[in-house]
Amino acid sequence: MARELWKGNEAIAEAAVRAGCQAYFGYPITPQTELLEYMSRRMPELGRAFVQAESELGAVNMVYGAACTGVRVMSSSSSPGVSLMMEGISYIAGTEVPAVLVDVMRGGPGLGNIAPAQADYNQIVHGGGHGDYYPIVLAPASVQEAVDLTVLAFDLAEKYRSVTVVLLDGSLGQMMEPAEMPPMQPLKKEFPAWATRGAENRERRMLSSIYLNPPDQEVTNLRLLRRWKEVEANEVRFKTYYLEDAEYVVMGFGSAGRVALSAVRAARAEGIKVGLLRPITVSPFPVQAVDAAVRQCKAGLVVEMNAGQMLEDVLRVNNNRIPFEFFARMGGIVPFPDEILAEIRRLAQGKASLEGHPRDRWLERVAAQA
Amino acid sequence: MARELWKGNEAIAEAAVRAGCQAYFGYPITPQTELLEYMSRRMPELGRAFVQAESELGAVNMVYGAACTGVRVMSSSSSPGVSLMMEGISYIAGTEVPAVLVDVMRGGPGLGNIAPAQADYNQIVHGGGHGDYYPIVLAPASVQEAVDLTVLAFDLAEKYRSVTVVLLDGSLGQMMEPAEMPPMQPLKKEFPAWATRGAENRERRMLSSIYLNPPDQEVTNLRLLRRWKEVEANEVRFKTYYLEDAEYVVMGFGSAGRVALSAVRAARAEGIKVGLLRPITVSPFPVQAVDAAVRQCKAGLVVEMNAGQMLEDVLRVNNNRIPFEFFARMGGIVPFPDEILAEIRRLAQGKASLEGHPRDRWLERVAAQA
Amino acid sequence: MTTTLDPELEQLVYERPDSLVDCATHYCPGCTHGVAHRLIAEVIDEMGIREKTIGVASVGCSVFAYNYFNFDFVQAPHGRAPAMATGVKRVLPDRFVITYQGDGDMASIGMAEVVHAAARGENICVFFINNANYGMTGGQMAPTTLPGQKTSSSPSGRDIETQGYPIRAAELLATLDGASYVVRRSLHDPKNIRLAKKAIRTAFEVQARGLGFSMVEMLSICPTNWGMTPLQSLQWLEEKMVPYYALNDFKVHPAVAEIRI
Amino acid sequence: MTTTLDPELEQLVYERPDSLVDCATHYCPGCTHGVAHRLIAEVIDEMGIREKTIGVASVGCSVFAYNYFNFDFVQAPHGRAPAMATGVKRVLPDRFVITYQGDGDMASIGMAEVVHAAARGENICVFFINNANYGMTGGQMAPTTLPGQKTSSSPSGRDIETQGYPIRAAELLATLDGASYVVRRSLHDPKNIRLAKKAIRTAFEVQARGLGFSMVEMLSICPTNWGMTPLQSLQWLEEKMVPYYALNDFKVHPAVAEIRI
Amino acid sequence: MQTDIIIAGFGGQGVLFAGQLLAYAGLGEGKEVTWIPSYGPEMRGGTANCTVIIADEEIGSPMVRNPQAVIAMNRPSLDKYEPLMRPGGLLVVNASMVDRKVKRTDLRVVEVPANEIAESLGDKRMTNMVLLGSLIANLPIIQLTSIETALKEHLPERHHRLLPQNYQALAKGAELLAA
Amino acid sequence: MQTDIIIAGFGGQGVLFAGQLLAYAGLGEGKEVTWIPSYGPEMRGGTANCTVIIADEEIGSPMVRNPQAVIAMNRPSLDKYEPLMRPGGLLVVNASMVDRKVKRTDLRVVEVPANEIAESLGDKRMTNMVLLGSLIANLPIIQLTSIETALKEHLPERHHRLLPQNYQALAKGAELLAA
Amino acid sequence: MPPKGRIEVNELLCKGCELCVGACPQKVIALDMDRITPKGYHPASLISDGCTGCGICAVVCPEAAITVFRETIKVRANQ
Amino acid sequence: MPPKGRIEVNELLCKGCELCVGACPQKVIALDMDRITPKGYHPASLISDGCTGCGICAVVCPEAAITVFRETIKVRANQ
Ligand SMILES: Cc1ncc(C[n+]2csc(CCOP(=O)(O)OP(=O)(O)O)c2C)c(N)n1
Ligand SMILES: Cc1ncc(C[n+]2csc(CCOP(=O)(O)OP(=O)(O)O)c2C)c(N)n1
Ligand code: SF4
Ligand code: SF4
Ligand code: SF4
Ligand code: SF4
Ligand code: SF4
Ligand code: SF4
Ligand SMILES: [Mg+2]
Ligand SMILES: [Mg+2]
Repeated sequence: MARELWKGNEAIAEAAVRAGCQAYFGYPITPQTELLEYMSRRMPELGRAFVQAESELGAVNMVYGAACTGVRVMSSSSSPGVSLMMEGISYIAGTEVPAVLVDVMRGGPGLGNIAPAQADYNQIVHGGGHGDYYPIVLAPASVQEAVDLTVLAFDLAEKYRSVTVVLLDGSLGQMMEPAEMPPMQPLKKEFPAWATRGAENRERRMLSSIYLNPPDQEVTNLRLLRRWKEVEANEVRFKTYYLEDAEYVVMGFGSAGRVALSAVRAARAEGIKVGLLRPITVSPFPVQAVDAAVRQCKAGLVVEMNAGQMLEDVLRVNNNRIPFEFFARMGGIVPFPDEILAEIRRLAQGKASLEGHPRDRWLERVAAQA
Repeated sequence: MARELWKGNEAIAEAAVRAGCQAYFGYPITPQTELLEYMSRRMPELGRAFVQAESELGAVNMVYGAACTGVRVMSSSSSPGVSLMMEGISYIAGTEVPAVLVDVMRGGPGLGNIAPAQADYNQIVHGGGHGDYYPIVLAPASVQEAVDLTVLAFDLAEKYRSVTVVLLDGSLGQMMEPAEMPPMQPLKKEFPAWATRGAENRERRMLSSIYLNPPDQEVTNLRLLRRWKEVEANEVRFKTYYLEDAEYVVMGFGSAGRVALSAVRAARAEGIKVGLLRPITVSPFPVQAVDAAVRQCKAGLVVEMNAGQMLEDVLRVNNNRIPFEFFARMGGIVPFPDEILAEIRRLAQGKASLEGHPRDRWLERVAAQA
Repeated sequence: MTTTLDPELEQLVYERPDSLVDCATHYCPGCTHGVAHRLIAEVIDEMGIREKTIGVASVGCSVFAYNYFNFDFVQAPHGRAPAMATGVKRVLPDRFVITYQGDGDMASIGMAEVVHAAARGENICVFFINNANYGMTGGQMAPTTLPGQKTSSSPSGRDIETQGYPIRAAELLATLDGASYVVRRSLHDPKNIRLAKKAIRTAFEVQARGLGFSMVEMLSICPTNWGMTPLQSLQWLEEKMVPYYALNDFKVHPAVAEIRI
Repeated sequence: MTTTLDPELEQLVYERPDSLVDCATHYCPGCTHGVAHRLIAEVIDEMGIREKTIGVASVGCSVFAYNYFNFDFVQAPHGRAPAMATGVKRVLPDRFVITYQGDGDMASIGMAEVVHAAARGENICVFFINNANYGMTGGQMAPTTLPGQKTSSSPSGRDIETQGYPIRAAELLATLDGASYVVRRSLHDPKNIRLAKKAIRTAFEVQARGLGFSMVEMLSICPTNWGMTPLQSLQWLEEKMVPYYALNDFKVHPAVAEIRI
Repeated sequence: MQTDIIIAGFGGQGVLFAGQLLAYAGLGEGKEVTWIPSYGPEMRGGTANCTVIIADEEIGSPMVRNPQAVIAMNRPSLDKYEPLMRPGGLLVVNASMVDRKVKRTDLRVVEVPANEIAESLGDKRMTNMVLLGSLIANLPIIQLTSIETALKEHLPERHHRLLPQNYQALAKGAELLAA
Repeated sequence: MQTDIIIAGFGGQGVLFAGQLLAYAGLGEGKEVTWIPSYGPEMRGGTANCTVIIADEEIGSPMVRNPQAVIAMNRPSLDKYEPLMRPGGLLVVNASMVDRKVKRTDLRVVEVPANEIAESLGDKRMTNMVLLGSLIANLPIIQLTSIETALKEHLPERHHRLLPQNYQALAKGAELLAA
Repeated sequence: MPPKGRIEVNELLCKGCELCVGACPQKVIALDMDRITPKGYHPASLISDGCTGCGICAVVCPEAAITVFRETIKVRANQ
Repeated sequence: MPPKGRIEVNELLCKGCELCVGACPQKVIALDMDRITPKGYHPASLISDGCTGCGICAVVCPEAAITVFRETIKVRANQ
């Protein structure tokens, strides 16, 4: 396959098609709508299922139903729509059926706006639905990565009978970049032993998330948790840039990490020994990679397009060993590289601190500027 | 007021009535239903608004509407129902109107069961809805505390124009205990300057959570964050037991904390110098109190009825200074004091460890027992 | 006492259907959820489609329907069974997909999902058990609760001024072009039970022919929460519910009318 | 050119209503959302209830309705305006509470909320703008999109086999006892616009008399997403939509019939 | 000082109400009390039980694994709780519904033919009162009169004519002391 | 090496398509490219702009605050981007729609009467091609032929008869070199 | 002469709800107060001759607990 | 003689949609192609005499941009 120019949203849609997605259910919402629109054309063309649901609630439960048949299935939405899926996601997780969800984040809370943001990190990574469950969350930073991670999302969802989320922000959904599409996979013909497809020549099967007897539920909770340990052991992914000899480390996922790369390059051009760690799986979080960076570096900087959500996960690994600073733009604003460069320079000037919380110090800097 | 025997759910309802709750909107779900049923009788009796909504989505948006008029308003639900409220909660937070929500948690994920659990901690505390917002979360451990915190919830919601959640588990909702009801407050007659009650003799008002222009949204995000800093500064609440001379500290909220109290007493009877820290505001989290306990003690134990959600907040404060262990029952099981006592004994025997993650060590112990 | 028949002449007139699992239900004694289950199972047996049927259970007393039906089942979040059924059916168009939902489930929280499944003409059968309250959670008011009916959340009787009017779901769904077969039946006596079974059969035949959405509403009793014996409950159903909820065919696609069963 | 009239005899025949803020809207040129806004504002002016009215905006092109109406407004999550309006009205029963919703908002994601507000007989007015697509998000299929109509999510035209049939929301809501006034009007020419205004007035009068839920559906154009000029759009509306969406009174409470306006 | 009591039986035997009376009585005497039922699906037609704690200080766990006192109103309840009781604990058995002897020897046991006694007093529904009377007599943390007061205050008005019989049932039970 | 270009104008002026052509052409030459529009409500009838980056290595931020090259198709775009440009950058101004001179003296400026040129070639809609031609000629990171190839591949089939005119427009623009 | 029939009640399933008792046109069913099912109910059973094997009891039984037999030549399938 | 009227178009509001143009029974309105509103539209305006002040243009205008006057003795209120 040659590299072609793809819009993020459409690239994800085509990647899903090629990964063998047999059914798509969604509801329009900016900045994700192109994905649904693409599917509305592409899926029927291939004789696969496409339904524009009555709502995100409808969509997530259509996904749930289709997932129970053992096929590959997906939905996509953006922040407020994803909030409406929380109950369904919790059910899917509790029923242990695989499903892929794409969240193209926008500014919030509430109706907010349709500009790019990363403020659903906690919602997606730490469980916006009720009960203990553990979604796999993949955070691409380029269209090619979005394509690759979409395919991976289907694989991981199946392997771990898990909800897998591709988490990106509106700018990545809207931008165009070259990407190479994966080959077209055939649709599944074999289905797992739990799939409810009609009890032909076999015992009937039931798929549910009810365990009315608490000890049964506890066993399930433990099973989910142990499976998650496996995911943590096997599936961590991240990317590092210029980290070999770095004295300072910048961390950020998705677009924030990508923008930080420009800043890191600019800083290197100034002679600052700084590297970048960009988590690709934000869940499972690359704990060991963060730990290694902390051991190596003198100070760190976390960059996000939210009020410091991944920051907390970084700080938990850091355990106050090295000073970390925080920088964010919120509300639909993508930071420019020069803003991050300024923060890197502060690190290099030894201005990072171990006192108090990095977010509080950032807030003070913001206030001082205003 | 004399102390009377109250069932948790009904006590919360009556406390809300006395706090001047003018409108209640809800939907039945076990183990919360008695709260709604109580309101269905009590509110009309007082000429106040009661609506059994068509769903939790309906309920939360009725709350949203009523909240915009500046009156005191409440809803209640349990885990799956609360998941359905996530979009609405994010809107309420983004619009900065006060509302009180009661979540009587049950076993999950999915439909799970109706037995007591604490597995919605992350959902409620760390933002199950999209976007950066910060609910105040109060976690009672007794019926009296549920009463007092319900009244407080209305006050704090108004003071900070915030969503305030009373977070408890099914056992507290179902148990009876003596409680003293607060006096009956009159309904509000004065309304805040933002309330939309009809533009009589004044400029029109609009309440929304849209900030289509990202910089405006960012200003809003910063305002919410700064207001949250105030909440963190002023509203932290917790309770300590036997902590003065303690060498070991147990931490747990709500019922888990309460059960831990029995275990702590039993351990003291055995001569173990152990104390208990029970967060009452789980959000804002009592960071300083945890920090003080960490400075004082040799080791700690976190007890929850989930897979270790508050644990992460404790660990972030601990920063690996002292060894922490974890103990949990899940899926609707409330731990018995003797189980926790056994864990305290382990601490006292110096078996707490700084290696790896407390949850992983707990999982290993669970596996070893099975 | 034991009656014995001439073993030579003895013939089996009625037997528990294969499509029911051989176990006791958790339903309260007399609850007509059991009757509805049996009828669906009988029809599936008669049509020989047990191995091709996938059920979608809802949240309500019938949440455990999947324990009793002897075919594949999934279990939907409260109200969302028609959406889940859509997901199943779109992937497996040659299977029979049914939902089994209570009145709280379908007519309250799940109103949007059922309306849209009907509007899409989703080729599924919805079996709708109207027992005028929320059975499972202890008898709260449902959208179908009659005016003046006392429930645990309408303790002085449903007040239409503040709590509104009952919803007649069949009439409402019948307004949708995508709905091919929408009828109401009752389970309060043998005759009506037989009519209900016929309607269930018709609904399955509609699906077999790809005619789209069908819904069979069945008036049902909830002795436990109504605070009556099962037999009193049947009478209350007949006297109070039937007059309010007309037993009628509200929508019958022309092609359905030709189905002979 | 400038026509001048004898200043002595010059009379004001029509003027922008007070209940509209004096600012340009963000609507596309020709979009009849603006007409619906104006009519509502005129009625509110005429009834002198601007200071007693609270609007609930929805999510759709009219999300910013609150910028244009000169009275108190709140803004609901997509589809939930009737629930939000319920919250407002229950607390302030003597205020006029209205929702303003598009067809995606009310007839798709918000179906449950509007049905239940109607069933409860919630004393609010719902103004429902049916433009046969999702305007704001770029013209996707709505529940009201006509069979065969091309939209960005039905690129080969709405296929009723897989995408279902349009929903006639007025007919559906009219089945509910709690609904007192449910009508459909159109905004495609002066005559119909006048009839729409009359219906809006009647809806407000229904609320004034405490008669319960009212809904005025208005057929509206979306030139931008339909890919036509405004004038072509009016014609398309008249020729394609009106035959499908009958301009009728679907539910008129007897007490409403007596309202003289 | 803290005393924990589990009352267990079938649904319909008045298990929850008996427990509430204990709690009301304890409250009447100025004690700390908790009452917690097992709730949920088991309730439907199945077993019912509740735990009551009466204490002098703030009560920790409202549930106990090893209770000090148990009223076992039927055989499954005896089977479930006998092994869990604390040594020296008080076990009040409804002998009318239990067809076996208590096995443990480290408990104080009272076997009460409670159904018969209640029926002899005119109403089988007072079985729970008989057993409660016996419990109180053998576990003197609460005055019998406090139970009587609680009964008067919390028995629904329409049953008040049955109060004297209920007092009698309590008294009859109270006559039966542990060996 | 990385070059970043912003193309800005009214919606309907072909801003986004011109940017895409640049990106396609860059891709055709084996470069790394990104194209990102400003999206959202501003698009409705308002301004439109996009950022294109062409580089030799993995591209970091797809947005830039201080672009190296700008095509300003109207006055508001000039007002917005002139002050942000990097010193020495290339500024291509659609002189037909801009009624003022460029103020900065540290930029390479080309003033193109693009509307007039396009109209003279038969179609005002080719304004964007004229400007693009000029950009390419003055910023030799991409071959004009690559743009032509991109145009052939991405102009909708039904407009293919307009290809020669478009090539002409590009060429005309390319004649105008910065001072 | 009316046909002669009999029923068998599965006591693992019967919950003594009396719906069959109320529905039997021959009034030949009642709860057996002397028996208790494993679930704790008094099961339904025939109390006298006269069962016609009409199957109405089975039609109303919510537990599908009843099997119906009839002594006859013409056999109807399940109605 | 038909009544004599005139309209004023608020150019801050008018978007040149031509709905008034299409609706005017006297065909006396058209977009003024020589003028451009601050929002960038050609505004509607009277192009000839003959306006009757009937107000129909105002009835269809989505922007409520039109004020209508009439020279008359009997004044009707807003229709
Ligand atoms: C989201 C959510 N809300 C509420 C509940 C609680 N709940 C369980 S069953 C039920 C009502 C069931 O009533 P109905 O559908 O009428 O069924 P029935 O029990 O009467 O057969 C409710 C409200 C839930 N499980 N999930
Ligand atoms: C929960 C949620 N889902 C989806 C959206 C995206 N969205 C915004 S407006 C809209 C459709 C509006 O269409 P309609 O109600 O018909 O109004 P119109 O714009 O046509 O007037 C959608 C789907 C959203 N904001 N929130
Ligand atoms: S509660 Fe009512 S609906 Fe539920 S099983 Fe019992 S009788 Fe049937
Ligand atoms: S997109 Fe359509 S509905 Fe929205 S303002 Fe434009 S014309 Fe009106
Ligand atoms: S109807 Fe069935 S369950 Fe009820 S008593 Fe008769 S046999 Fe038993
Ligand atoms: S088969 Fe007929 S006659 Fe015989 S018991 Fe049943 S209902 Fe009665
Ligand atoms: S209808 Fe109104 S907005 Fe449209 S052209 Fe006429 S005056 Fe302008
Ligand atoms: S008032 Fe009547 S005649 Fe005059 S311009 Fe308007 S529509 Fe035409
Ligand atoms: Mg029901
Ligand atoms: Mg629309």
